[in-house]
Amino acid sequence: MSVASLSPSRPPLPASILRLLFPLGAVLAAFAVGMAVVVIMGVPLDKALFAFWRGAFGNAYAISASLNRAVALALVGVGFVIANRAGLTNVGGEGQIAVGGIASTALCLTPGMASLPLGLAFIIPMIGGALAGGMWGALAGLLRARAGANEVITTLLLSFIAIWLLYWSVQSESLLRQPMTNSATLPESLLIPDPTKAPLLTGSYASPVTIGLPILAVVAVIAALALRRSLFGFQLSAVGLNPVAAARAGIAVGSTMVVALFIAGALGGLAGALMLQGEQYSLKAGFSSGYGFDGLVVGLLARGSIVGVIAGALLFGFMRSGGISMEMAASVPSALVGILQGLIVLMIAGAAYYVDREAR
Amino acid sequence: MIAEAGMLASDAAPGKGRGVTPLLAMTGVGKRFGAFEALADVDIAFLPGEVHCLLGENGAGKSTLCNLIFGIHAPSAGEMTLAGAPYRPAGPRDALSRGVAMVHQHFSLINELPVIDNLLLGGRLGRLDRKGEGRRLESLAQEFGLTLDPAALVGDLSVGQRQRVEIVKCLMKRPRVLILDEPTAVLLPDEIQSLLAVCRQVAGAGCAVVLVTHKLAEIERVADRVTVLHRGRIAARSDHPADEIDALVQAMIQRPVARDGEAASGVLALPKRQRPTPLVEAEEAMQLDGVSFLDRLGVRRLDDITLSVDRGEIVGVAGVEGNGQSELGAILAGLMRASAGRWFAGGRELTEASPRAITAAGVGIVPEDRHAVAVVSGLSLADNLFLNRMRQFARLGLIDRPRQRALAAEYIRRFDVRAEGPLIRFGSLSGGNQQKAVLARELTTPDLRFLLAAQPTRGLDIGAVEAVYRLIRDAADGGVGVLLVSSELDELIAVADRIVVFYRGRIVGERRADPANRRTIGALMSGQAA
Amino acid sequence: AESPLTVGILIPGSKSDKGWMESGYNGLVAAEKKYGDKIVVQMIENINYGDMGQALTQLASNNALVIGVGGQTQADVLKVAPHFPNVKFSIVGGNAGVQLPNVAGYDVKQAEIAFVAGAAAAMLSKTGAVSYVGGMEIPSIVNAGKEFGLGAHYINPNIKYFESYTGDFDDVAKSKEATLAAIAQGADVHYHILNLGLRGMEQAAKEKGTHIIGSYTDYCGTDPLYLAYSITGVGFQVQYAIDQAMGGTWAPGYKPFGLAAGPDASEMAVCGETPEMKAKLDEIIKDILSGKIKVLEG
Amino acid sequence: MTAELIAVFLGSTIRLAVPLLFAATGELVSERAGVVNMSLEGMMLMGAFAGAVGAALTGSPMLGLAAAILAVLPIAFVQAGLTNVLRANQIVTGIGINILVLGLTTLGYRQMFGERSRATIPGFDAWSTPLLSNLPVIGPLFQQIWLAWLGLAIICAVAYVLACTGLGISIRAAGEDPQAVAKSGANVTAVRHGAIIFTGVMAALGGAFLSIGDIHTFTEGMTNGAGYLAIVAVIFGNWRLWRTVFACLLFGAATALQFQLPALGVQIPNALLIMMPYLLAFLAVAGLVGRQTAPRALAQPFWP
Ligand SMILES: Nc1ncnc2c1ncn2[C@@H]1O[C@H](COP(=O)(O)OP(=O)(O)OP(=O)(O)O)[C@@H](O)[C@H]1O
Ligand SMILES: Nc1ncnc2c1ncn2[C@@H]1O[C@H](COP(=O)(O)OP(=O)(O)OP(=O)(O)O)[C@@H](O)[C@H]1O
Ligand SMILES: [Mg+2]
Ligand SMILES: [Mg+2]
Repeated sequence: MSVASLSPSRPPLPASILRLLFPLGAVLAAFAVGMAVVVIMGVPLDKALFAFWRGAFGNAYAISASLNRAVALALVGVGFVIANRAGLTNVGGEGQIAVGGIASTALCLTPGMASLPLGLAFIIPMIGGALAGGMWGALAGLLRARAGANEVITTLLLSFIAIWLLYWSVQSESLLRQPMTNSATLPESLLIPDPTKAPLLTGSYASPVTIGLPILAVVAVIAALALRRSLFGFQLSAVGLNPVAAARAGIAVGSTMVVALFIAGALGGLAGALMLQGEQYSLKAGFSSGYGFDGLVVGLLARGSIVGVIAGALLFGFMRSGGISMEMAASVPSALVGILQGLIVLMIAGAAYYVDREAR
Repeated sequence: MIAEAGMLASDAAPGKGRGVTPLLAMTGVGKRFGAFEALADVDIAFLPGEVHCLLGENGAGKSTLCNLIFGIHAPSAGEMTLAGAPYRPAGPRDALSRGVAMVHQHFSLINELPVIDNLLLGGRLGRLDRKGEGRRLESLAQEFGLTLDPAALVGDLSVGQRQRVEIVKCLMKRPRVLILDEPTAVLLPDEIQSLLAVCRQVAGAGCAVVLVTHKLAEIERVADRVTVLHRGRIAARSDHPADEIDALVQAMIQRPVARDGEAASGVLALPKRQRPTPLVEAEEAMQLDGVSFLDRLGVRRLDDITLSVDRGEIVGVAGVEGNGQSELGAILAGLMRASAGRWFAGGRELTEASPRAITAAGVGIVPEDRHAVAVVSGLSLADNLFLNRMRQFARLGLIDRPRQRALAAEYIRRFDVRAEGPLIRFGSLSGGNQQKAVLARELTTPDLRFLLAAQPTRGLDIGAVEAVYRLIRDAADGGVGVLLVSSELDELIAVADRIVVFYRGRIVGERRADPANRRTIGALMSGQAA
Repeated sequence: AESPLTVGILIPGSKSDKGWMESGYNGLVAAEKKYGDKIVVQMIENINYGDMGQALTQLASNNALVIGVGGQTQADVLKVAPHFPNVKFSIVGGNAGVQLPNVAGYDVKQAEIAFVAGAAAAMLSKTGAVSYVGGMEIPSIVNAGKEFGLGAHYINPNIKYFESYTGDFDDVAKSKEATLAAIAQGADVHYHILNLGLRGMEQAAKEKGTHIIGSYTDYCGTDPLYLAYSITGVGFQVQYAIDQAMGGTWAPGYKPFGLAAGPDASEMAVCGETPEMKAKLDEIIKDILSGKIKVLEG
Repeated sequence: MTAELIAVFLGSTIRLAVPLLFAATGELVSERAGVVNMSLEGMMLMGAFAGAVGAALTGSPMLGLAAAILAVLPIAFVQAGLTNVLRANQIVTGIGINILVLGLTTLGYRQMFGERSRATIPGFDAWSTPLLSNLPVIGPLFQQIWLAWLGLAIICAVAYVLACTGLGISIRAAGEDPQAVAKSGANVTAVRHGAIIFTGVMAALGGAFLSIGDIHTFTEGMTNGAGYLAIVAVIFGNWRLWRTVFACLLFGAATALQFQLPALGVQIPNALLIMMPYLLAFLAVAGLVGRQTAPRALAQPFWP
């Protein structure tokens, strides 16, 4: 028996294989259904599949874009899994991304930021974004610990609030809106200066993987290790499984919850900062692009496993690229891509049953 | 040995003994949970008019057997018949409709609903006649001598009252087979008496009553027949249980046990404890100084409790449940603050202390509700053994798992916790072993000076009860002061040195733990001034 | 034969939104009809910011001309364009910030025509009260609203004018309620910059017997609910980009459209207008063009 | 002028609240039984779509209403199967269904009506309640399409069922302790299936109210978050029926206010106004209106 299986008891080996097989089968089944609809819609199947393939894996750019998207989703997903270990369901990814983006933009545009040496110009805004997201998450944690407010609800509400704060902050010149040279200036922030942009790994626009990828790798390894082997991970599990007993055992339940949601929020905020500093470069209402909700789905589908989060994020990241390409090159309606994604989510969620049943 | 034979002297093939057709019969029944065989080869018959007791260690499979009858689980092997017809209930609903009702080991009541709604749950879907049902309830209550307030919220009831609701809920269905899974574990002596009377009355009306219990006195009083389970198999049967108690006990725990025939509730009597001479003269382990507690509604749950426990002393707290014991436990555990007064342990004031500080002061707590407060069932046994002390294995924030496992294995040996290994999910341990594991943890608290043990033997089989009390006594002999809260007066008399009685949040009397004081203590418990 | 012109078009919202996006899509359809197989089109709609860079890059790698329908594509076009120096980019709704050698920004100038629409509304109103509902409260939309009010005022200094913003171009229920609120205060002619939300305004007007001035496309004669239309040349600019690329005259840089670009780009059409009305409106347009009437940007 | 404004404000409030009322009442029943339908949004959208399609094809809004209900049922079945049989996570399934339905209805609408349709769809007309609708100020309250009155009737019926019937007890108990309910002989799965289907029907009515009741057309993504807002209303209402009804009206009023304030000359950033329902709900949940007590077994799958 592995040491790792000490903490919350895990199903035996066959289940871990099932855990892989069922979601895989579910994805394939959803694809099959999707392709059937494609055919019914009158699009040649080979053309659609080819376009999907080209869009997802066709060239270095496509792969890089998919990876960047996957990084954002995975960060939100890892955060979700960590908070979930403490029994908390963070559905506020969208708002945490928004808040992270606002803070990161504000810092990027702070006079003097761009001239900081040693990469601090992009590191500080990233950290700022993470802290802001973390604060937004911790707020829900605080309410949970202090007032017993259900975090599913508070994080969701905080998301809506953050989305409208973002809207407001790019509408209002006293906040982040770019100076209005004329009244038609778009409601966006200024472009952030070059030094504050997240560096590209290859340095080339042909494969624009940002520094987000290695950051995610580090975050994921630390998270996996922490959840399985650390004292903190143990405390999260105890709080998640029985808060009263955890309190009796001397674990500070309230602070653990706050910290857990802080981490989840911080990873969301970091995702927001990366989306902004790595790709979009200027803040706009709606810049979070629904990645918070997609990341939530990734986190939920991963069922507590960091590896699952990575797998899910890659799936969603590449699927979106393939979908864009299918729509463009094979005229598959965008709505159909949505249908496909919905089906995949439902099928993976449903397939979990067969894993659970074995584990029981 | 008798257990080998699998039958006691008077035993015969099921049902034959009296030449009656069994109401419910199981043949060759088995139940597996995954790879684990919880029941195997069970042949058993329940006759109309009998009270049939099931005995067995914790984890022997008693509840599993009841659950099969009630349709919660489906057997993986074997057949069941009900009044001669094949019986394979698809679920509780099915079982109820065929006249099988069950009182569960863990309550199946909805705390948020009033009594009357709980009673009507699962009945007709349409408009409710709460008034009419209330009257029906009243007549039923009179018939069985059980009284209930239909409008009270279940969540506000005492454990004993809830148990009564459970029973009335079953009786309202007029069952042919009534299963009671450890209904008396949480009841007071007179409540037990009236429950047993109800059992007799129901059986008298031609029903089969299946009663699971760990209390031998109840078997002596009420059982017509007894079946003993051991590790999922039938280990013994008896048609004259009152005469064969010792043999039954032996079949159950597979070793001889000394018993004190005098103790009315039939707990095994440990030899009366001789308190060792204190190591240090009259050193206090714990002291309560005028502690009071008012709940959220302003009701005074604890009223000016002043009490001290010396090192090496075992002080028993007797009292009907709900007279402040739980509140005292929660305060000592650091989960609630006293509204007034102060308390000390190990020479430190702990009135405002956090749970961690309390543990650090050398205070061990075995709480009354172990599932809610003491353990995290979803974690492993090893994790639970060190729940409040994981820090000791941490290096750079990471837990040294091999070291933890090794120490866990040692505790498991030392405290005789029966488990497949330290990595097993805590929740899958039997009740007795769970309790031993909690004791193992609390008794190994560094610098332990004071131990609160609240209802430490509730629901445990006699073997486990003995083991738990031996552990507590050993601790006291080693100089730990123990406050032992129990609703089993006989146990207190056997184990404690002196007994204080709680009534309505106050200490209403103190007596030496002597069988001679049984009566007076009983009177104090029921609020009669001594 | 010459190989066809490849056109990639990115519509950030829904191409069936009854407003801005659909107007752009209509322009594309018209161009396709006009050029037949001389152009090959790749189109993508409903793209959010997170995916926009990728969508534009993909369009740019396969097409000679890439059109972004809406100012919201501008930031990403400016990011992508330098990597595809041989591809022409046109932003419909682009603004003066466009300076790259292969990017053109076409400014729609909704505020100018809104002033004219306001004037028309004042002439058409029987109650002396007109109203405007905008989607997002962003400057071009707000400015259009302001100009609409000013235009109405220009004709009738005593006119009552109500404006509100739903925060969402597509929320039908809110636009309906916003319109009803204005109707309750007397307004009988409504102008708007809405997309799907327009359907809510239509319902409100239908229920209460009031009328609408449409703001993107000319539906005169097909729908009695509408008294007039301001033509905002989103579709025209899509066509313009394709025409220019086909004709080899495509040029980068900022290009304001609006009234100055002629009636296809921006025009006011009153259904069954009287000669006096026409004269007055033409005069206003002339005054705007000559700078005699100053209108806000946007 | 002010009286008129108040009248419009009241009418507006009701119209904006009715879709929420339908959906939130359904959701309340389901949550009391222990199931969260994040799919409420998708169910409403499907109701709006199918109602419009049905009414357009048959020319009869009544049949449209029937079509709405029929079309939402399969979604409710999927939700029920996934949550009660496969015990899938209720948040995930809800989000999945919402994505799916948005795609389905958008695709379906374009296929059926053409990409650039401006079709108006036959819908219900408002009823003027005799006498009452002529009352000053509050008159407009009584000029509603009959669906609004149906909503009121259903809410009263739900109140009655929850409080006074055996079914009501089973529903409430299933949300607190399903294990105990099963042991008492009630069928938890059936209760939960039923609650989800009821939610589906209510969401269909709410959605249809939008499309064939209020606006007389369908537009892509027409519900625009109303489903989520209805869930927020249930929470704001602390899982009590009348408080939830109040929350829906409050949210309706907060939105309606948005269009009155400009007329009153009050200048508040629009973003803040739109944020209002969420902010209110947030403050409520944060403890300003007392402690929230969700059903104990909410969102937990039931394994017998
Ligand atoms: N659902 C289940 N899944 C897996 N194992 C189970 C399940 N239910 C019971 N068991 C196991 O079956 C065995 C018998 O359990 P059961 O509850 O019948 O014991 P019991 O005799 O009632 O004990 P106690 O006196 O503690 O109530 C135990 O080892 C228990 O862990
Ligand atoms: N109906 C609409 N739907 C969606 N987006 C819109 C709509 N109307 C305007 N926008 C967005 O707002 C941006 C600016 O609005 P608009 O085009 O009306 O201003 P303009 O007259 O082009 O301003 P300017 O003078 O900048 O460049 C547009 O580029 C577009 O992205
Ligand atoms: Mg048992
Ligand atoms: Mg413009």
